[in-house]
Amino acid sequence: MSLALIAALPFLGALLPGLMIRAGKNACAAVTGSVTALALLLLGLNAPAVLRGEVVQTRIEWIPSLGLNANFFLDGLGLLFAGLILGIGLLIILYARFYLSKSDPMGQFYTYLMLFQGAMVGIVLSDNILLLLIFWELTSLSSFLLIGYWKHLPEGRQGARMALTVTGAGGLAMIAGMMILGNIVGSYDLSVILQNKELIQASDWYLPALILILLGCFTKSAQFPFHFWLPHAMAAPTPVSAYLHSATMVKAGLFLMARMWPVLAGTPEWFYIVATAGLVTMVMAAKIALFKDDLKALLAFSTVSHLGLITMLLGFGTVEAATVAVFHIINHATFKAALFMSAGIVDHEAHTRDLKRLGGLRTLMPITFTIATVAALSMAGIPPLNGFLSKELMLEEAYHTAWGPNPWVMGLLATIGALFSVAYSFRFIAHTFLGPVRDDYPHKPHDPGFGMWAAPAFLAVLVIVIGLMPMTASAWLVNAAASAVTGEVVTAKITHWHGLYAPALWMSVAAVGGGLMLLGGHKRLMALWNATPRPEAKAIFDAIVEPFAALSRRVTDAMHDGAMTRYVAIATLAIVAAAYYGFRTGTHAAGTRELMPVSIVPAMGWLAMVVATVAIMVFHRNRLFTLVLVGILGLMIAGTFAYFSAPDLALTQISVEVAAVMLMLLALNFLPKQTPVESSAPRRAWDLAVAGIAGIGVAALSYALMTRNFAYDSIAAYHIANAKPGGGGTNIVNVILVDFRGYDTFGEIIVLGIAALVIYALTEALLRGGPANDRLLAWKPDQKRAGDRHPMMLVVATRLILPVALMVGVFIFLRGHNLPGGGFIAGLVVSIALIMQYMASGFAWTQRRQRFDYHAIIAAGVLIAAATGIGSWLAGVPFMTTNFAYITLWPLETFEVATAAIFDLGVFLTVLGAVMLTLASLSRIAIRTGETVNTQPFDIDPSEGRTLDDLDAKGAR
Amino acid sequence: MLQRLFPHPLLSLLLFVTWMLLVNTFKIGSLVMAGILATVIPLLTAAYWTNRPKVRNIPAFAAYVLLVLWDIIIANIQVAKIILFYRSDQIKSAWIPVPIDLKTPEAITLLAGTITMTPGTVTADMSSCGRVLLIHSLHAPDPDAIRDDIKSRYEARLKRIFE
Amino acid sequence: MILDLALNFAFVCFGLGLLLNLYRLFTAPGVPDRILALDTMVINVIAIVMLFGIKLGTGMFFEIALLFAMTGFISTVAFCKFLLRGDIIE
Amino acid sequence: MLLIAEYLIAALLVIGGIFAVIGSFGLLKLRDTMQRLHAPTKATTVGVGSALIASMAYFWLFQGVISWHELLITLFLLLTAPITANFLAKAQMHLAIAEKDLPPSGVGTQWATYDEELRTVAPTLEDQPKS
Amino acid sequence: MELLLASALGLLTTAGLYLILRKRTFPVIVGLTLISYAVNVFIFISGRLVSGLPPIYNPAAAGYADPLPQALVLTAIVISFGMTAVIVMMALGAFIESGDDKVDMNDKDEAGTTK
Amino acid sequence: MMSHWIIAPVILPAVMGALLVLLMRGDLLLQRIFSTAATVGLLGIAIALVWGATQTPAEVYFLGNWPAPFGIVLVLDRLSALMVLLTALLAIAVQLYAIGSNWDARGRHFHALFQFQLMGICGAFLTGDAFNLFVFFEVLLIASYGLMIHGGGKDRLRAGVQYVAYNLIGSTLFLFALATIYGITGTLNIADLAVKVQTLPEGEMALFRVAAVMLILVFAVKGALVPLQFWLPGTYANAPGPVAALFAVMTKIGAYAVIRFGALVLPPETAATGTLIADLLMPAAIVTLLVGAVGVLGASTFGRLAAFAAIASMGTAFIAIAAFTPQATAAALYYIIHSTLAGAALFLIADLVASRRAHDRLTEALPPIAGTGLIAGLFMATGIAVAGMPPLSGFIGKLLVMEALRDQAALIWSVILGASLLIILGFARAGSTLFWKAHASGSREPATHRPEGLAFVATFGLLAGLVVLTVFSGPVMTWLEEAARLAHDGADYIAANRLPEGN
Ligand code: NA
Ligand code: NA
Repeated sequence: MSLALIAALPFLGALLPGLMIRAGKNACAAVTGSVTALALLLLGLNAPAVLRGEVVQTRIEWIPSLGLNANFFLDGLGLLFAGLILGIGLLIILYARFYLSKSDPMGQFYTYLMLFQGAMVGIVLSDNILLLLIFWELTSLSSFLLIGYWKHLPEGRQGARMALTVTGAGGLAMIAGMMILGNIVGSYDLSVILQNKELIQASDWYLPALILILLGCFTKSAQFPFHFWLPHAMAAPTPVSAYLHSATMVKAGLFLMARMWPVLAGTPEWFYIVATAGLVTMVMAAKIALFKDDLKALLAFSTVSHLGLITMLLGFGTVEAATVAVFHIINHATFKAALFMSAGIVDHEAHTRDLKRLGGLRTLMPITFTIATVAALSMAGIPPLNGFLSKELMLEEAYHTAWGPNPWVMGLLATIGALFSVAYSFRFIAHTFLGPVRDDYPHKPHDPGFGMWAAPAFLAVLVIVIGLMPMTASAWLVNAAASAVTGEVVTAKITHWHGLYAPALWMSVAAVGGGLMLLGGHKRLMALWNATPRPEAKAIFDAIVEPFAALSRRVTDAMHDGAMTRYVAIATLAIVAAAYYGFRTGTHAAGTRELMPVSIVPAMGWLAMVVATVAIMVFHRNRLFTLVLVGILGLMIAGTFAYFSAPDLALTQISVEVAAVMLMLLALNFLPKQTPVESSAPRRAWDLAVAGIAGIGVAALSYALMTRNFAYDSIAAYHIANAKPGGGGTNIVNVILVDFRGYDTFGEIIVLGIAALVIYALTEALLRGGPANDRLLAWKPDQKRAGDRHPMMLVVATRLILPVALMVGVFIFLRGHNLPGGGFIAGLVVSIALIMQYMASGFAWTQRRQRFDYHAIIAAGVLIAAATGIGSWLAGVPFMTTNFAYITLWPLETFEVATAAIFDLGVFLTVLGAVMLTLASLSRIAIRTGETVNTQPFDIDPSEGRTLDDLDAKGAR
Repeated sequence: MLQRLFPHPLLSLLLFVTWMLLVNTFKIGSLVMAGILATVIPLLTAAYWTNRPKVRNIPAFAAYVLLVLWDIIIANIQVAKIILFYRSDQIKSAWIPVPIDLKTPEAITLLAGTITMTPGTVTADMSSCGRVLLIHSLHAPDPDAIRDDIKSRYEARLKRIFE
Repeated sequence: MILDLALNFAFVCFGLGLLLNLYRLFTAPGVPDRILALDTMVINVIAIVMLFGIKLGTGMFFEIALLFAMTGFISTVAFCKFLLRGDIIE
Repeated sequence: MLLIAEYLIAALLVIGGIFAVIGSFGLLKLRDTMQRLHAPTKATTVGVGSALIASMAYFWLFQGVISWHELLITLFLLLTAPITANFLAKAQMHLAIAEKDLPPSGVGTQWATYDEELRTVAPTLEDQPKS
Repeated sequence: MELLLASALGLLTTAGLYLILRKRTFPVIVGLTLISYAVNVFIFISGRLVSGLPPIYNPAAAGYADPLPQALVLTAIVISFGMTAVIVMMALGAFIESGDDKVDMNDKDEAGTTK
Repeated sequence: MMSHWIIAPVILPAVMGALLVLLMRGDLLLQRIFSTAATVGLLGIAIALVWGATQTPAEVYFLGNWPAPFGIVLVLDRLSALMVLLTALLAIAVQLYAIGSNWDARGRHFHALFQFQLMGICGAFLTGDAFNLFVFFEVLLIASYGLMIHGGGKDRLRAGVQYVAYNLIGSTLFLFALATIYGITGTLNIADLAVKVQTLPEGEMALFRVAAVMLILVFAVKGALVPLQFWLPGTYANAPGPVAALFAVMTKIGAYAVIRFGALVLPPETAATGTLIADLLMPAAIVTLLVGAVGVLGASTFGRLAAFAAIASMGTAFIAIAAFTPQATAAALYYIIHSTLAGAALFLIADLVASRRAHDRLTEALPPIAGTGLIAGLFMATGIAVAGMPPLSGFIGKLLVMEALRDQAALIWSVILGASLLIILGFARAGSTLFWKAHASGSREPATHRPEGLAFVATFGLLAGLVVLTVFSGPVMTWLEEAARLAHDGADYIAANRLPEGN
């Protein structure tokens, strides 16, 4: 449990700064620091056991099926890293308290910092590689926030993005690598994986896994060729740089290489990839560091170089080298963090980090000078400081390691790297602190308060102490960690003097001498360096990412540009192609069903339909004519239904078709009456081809279907058999609609009701003030209008037809259960009858004579239908269970009473209300265009004395 | 009371008959239903038909209906003859304004409808004052005769029925 | 027998009428002609439907014919109103 | 008896068919739109009417069902044909016939279809109804 | 007869899709209507073609047309009617709002304005 | 003992929708109260149903008391119960947001349409009948049309027309598929279909495969599977924020239906269809993920970014679904839960941003907005979730999917991880423009904006959902694995329908 708590504490701590910041910066820092201190304490409590060689474990089941569990373990390596992370973290918290300016949001800073700290601790304590991955990616995210902390700096934003991209990408690669590893072993638990070296290295997937994992490690640790992001991350506040980019995050890659060392190392692949990358990184970054004028950039590249060094050591794959690597990790953390903090102090005090503008600070900032010098000398590998110790050991290992057939290149390059290291370390001291005091510092520098230099001073002391007494101060830790890395019991022997014949001695001497010479000739070399064209990392990154982003935008926008016509064409072709593929890959037998002979009337109807269909394609630009043709099609299809024994369908088809044409006519009033020619002839031909392919598909499919019998008995047999006895109706279609599949109908009327609501809401939106409303107010009819809006003959005829049609509606409704008809058709018939009334005297006139609440009709319809269904609950039977009875009531004949009829009433009302609400909406739009409302049913009424003659007589005209 | 229950007695009667025609069977239940609907539907639609006309002379109305039915048959034969046997240039179409004395909309509509259904004439329009119908005649060698025929054969009868 | 003959004759006649209407629909000089042709088509279809009822000896087609008549009338008026006024329910 | 009835029905069917063809044929043959208006409004009503009566007679005589409701369709067609013709004529006048080509009404007023100010006759309300 | 129906359905689908591929809302809506006609008939014929046997229960009936597809078509017709009404109104609304009745929109130009 | 509760998720919103129209259409406050109450009720019912589905394998509700396959049935199993619960959870957040942001006041009938939308969605999840699925697709679609154009406006209506037209084509395809299926098998009941397909005569197989392909493509339209995804960006980017958020579950209906039919009726073991569906689905899913990821990187507006993120999430879900193994289906379900909540949160945040700025273009920075810090935090958290970064459920979902598809690791893993990178990049760039660059754009004074407490509560609620999903991944996965096992096994589902012998 305690291990999980150690990992969790920083995350819990991340919540506190935001809350505590109101209590002041000191309180905020104190709380944050004490959380870290607590974690450190807990770690310390576990240390004795670990140092004894035990492995402390905490296992919490999380997602067993995935193998992702919150398992933690603590061994020497974990202890070393966790200690570094928490210890240096504590120092950074202290340092940052004084470093951040008043305007910087400190709560946010500490929150991010603690998130990061938690992620790092999580990485080093994870006993589950999936869990490790979670923490791994979290470091990328939290460092993204930390690097971009100063949002107003473009470098910050870009640096953050670059860091996130590179380390994020590496992290993704590592996910794959880790999952491969887990799949080879059959477990994602590290402690299991670490036991399976042979299995892993024998696997075909070893190399991919290795490469993918190393991608993650190299990107995070800024190893060649992924080193470029790190300097740009220096836009972060210095405490961040010190923490992330020296002590911790960049070491996550190293940690992981060390962690996986027992199972991944020792193969030629490992050696050539890891050692080479490390070596190249070490030399190249050291060289770059020498030419950086920005203090933090110099330190950043030096960090890269030292990481390369450690990587190289791990790459050697020997126990000895690994031990040295561990030792150097400790040393580097101490001197580099101290250096970063020192650089931060310089920046903070002198308001510049530019070496060209610095120099002579030795006397102005003696304390800082002392700390920085100790650390820098250690970095240069000057005895007796700790950096010297590990560097000597490193050179020794390099000397003894052959790169392929070549025995000396490794040693040579390592020496050259050390040489550069000496040069830039001395340059750091010389160009910052030595030389004459200048009078042009941006700000008068002096040593900061104790709070700010305490942390680096502490680290400098560590540098000295380890340097002087390595065995006492660090060997126990090195041993524990190195044993954990290598899986063997390591007993390190760290001494300052290896004898005169130790090659490392001379390599060291050469490095120091050469380094000083380089520094001496720095001015000329710098000129040469500046004259050499170099690829700029950010430029390269931008050159890759920006065009890619731009390309993405172009491709995406070009594909999804709102060209509906293309979308449909693609969809059509895709559907036909996929369906055809499905057909071709299956077995097909031609149908055996007897064909129906062709008779004359259907043939004529077919001809009419074909002609009308072709005509629609040809004449579609004439919109009114198109509607007339649609009317013909509707008629022919209704006829088809009638001919093939579907009277209900014929009734529905014809009434729906009329209602739809009416609706389109109403809309067409406002729309252009012609469709312009907009597609070229080839485009039209292409469209026709696309449509034709689909048409052929439909024809083929329907022919195939019609010419075969059902493969199984259709469930319709049951409907036929049970409609009368079970459903109480002889119109089987209607019984299906209101009973067997009444639930479908319930959904269907709701569709209709919603349609009306949508139309109403849309109308409201259009009529609300805005461009639509303005356009309506300014609307002019595009065709000349005839006089006599409401001719008398129609009005008078409607006075008869409307009542009769209503009666027909009732008739169709009532007989629906037994004969063709039903609520839906009845609703449409009544609607159509009312439309006739509207056509006769106008919608508004009719509505004024008798107002119906169409919303209420729709809602009532839905509720009645629902209530019929719910009513069956009372009887303990499922929703929509119908009941019917035959009632004899003297003197009437026996008649049937069915709950289905009530349901059908709901259908009827919904249909009616929906159609009416739609018409009402359209009418309101028309009225907004300036249409007036008549007060009389028709325009010319000779009986009322309101004729023109009378008006003439009264002189009104 | 009865007036309010049956605002349009004739309409109610018509609807009653219509229902019986619709159900196509003679049952007591149908009669009851017809009665209900013949009562309810006129009530529902009364708002759209306020100034109902009075048919004063029902036998005359019946006679008029029969006359028109007969004329329709004759008209059809005549039109058929024209369509089948006349050359295009032999057909002398004409527009004929027919001044009318009828005042009630129902009567005017009935007259206009009759004109359309009977020999070779179609009611096309009405003057803005409602006093003149515009008739199109398919074949009218003598337009005045047609106008007089309309006035005497139909309008006079309608005047007796409605006014 | 004679009835079948007459029935088939009538079918052919009304069907022929239908096709003539269709022809008129496309050759019509103006929209009113087209609407007229459509209206006539509906009437012919009504007749065909009724004849079909006779042929099958069923009254099942009555409502269809009635509804065709109603909808045919209303669409014709609607099309004309559209031509005359634009808004058919103003 | 049945034979006579059969002949009667057959005759009705034949007459109906002939009238239907004539009506539709008239639609093609006649010269202008106003003339064409005459053909179907009359001929087809008789055509359909015959068919409907034939149907009535058939069911009455052969199935023993007195089927009245065909009458309803016939009446409906008779009632609506004039309205249809009226609207078609008005549409044709509005679109294709100049007012000057028509005889004057003789009472000083325009034909309604051309009278654009007609709607001033029937008072109108300008306000918008609230729903 | 099957061939007649199949060819008519194919043609109806072709015409419908062709109109849907036009660039104005009106033909697109007509096209949608046509393909909905086509699919309604298609559902209907999935019960196979039967003439003169309406699905009205009758002890003397020789058989019945498959009633189930008919019920499905009824539902489909009603639904597509509602859908048609909505898209007609939306097309009208789009026309009134923007002054043209184009179907395609240039997402690049029009995107990004506050809702 | 048949539980009427199974149908409650359909009836409650339907009745409430009607009541809102009938009694409260003039009073927004009443609408808000009752509509929210109904949604809370729905959540309660959904929880009860999940509980019930956990206790018993599958339960069938025989509508109209007609036996299957002759009547329509509702089937409650873990899968359907889960989807209903997900819908209810999302609905509450969206509704609170709509109220808090006043979106519901910008047009008529928002709450009624919202309830009907819920009805349609729940109905689609619960039904055990193929044609009834179509009906409820239409219910949810037509309600979505109304919600999508809620408030009106030029772009929204134009996009709405496209949305409707495209979906009408989809609906037509659905009917073609259903009619073909019925024409071959003579049944519409899904369980019955599953049984009959097993013994389909060889000669019928080709036609049935055509039907199966068409059916799956219908679901692919809903699920925005390439090349049928084109409708989504315009629709989602132009829909009101809360509506787009609600739509997060609409794409999942497509996924759900593919799982339901793919696992039960068309599993790879079936002779008739074999691996046909998987063969078509997998490449399309991979391309979908890539199109979505590239779209996230290339999106020109925040709204479109969110839309392409939705497409990408569907790509991932469909990759898992296309494997048609219980393990992959469980992973897909987990990912579906995650991406529904995360996608919805993203749309809500997009709306929070859009409502505070002149535009939501990602190509130019605007001055800081009110509440930048909070909104940026929400954005970051949601971005992490959507991109599948730790520690939120997206990462776990991604791992689950990858783990389930380890047989095709080389391809699938590269695609999933590569897409993640693109999405991370896209989010980093977008966030930087929206929130960071704002600080460099001169004015340090954030624009003022009316506080929308409820809107933030809703957004936080969705994120909290992600956190809960993450923390309880273990038990959730155990539950989902059983759900997936049952869905693939199908025996319980079929048995619950009590089909007659030898029918
Ligand atoms: Na029942
Ligand atoms: Na229905």
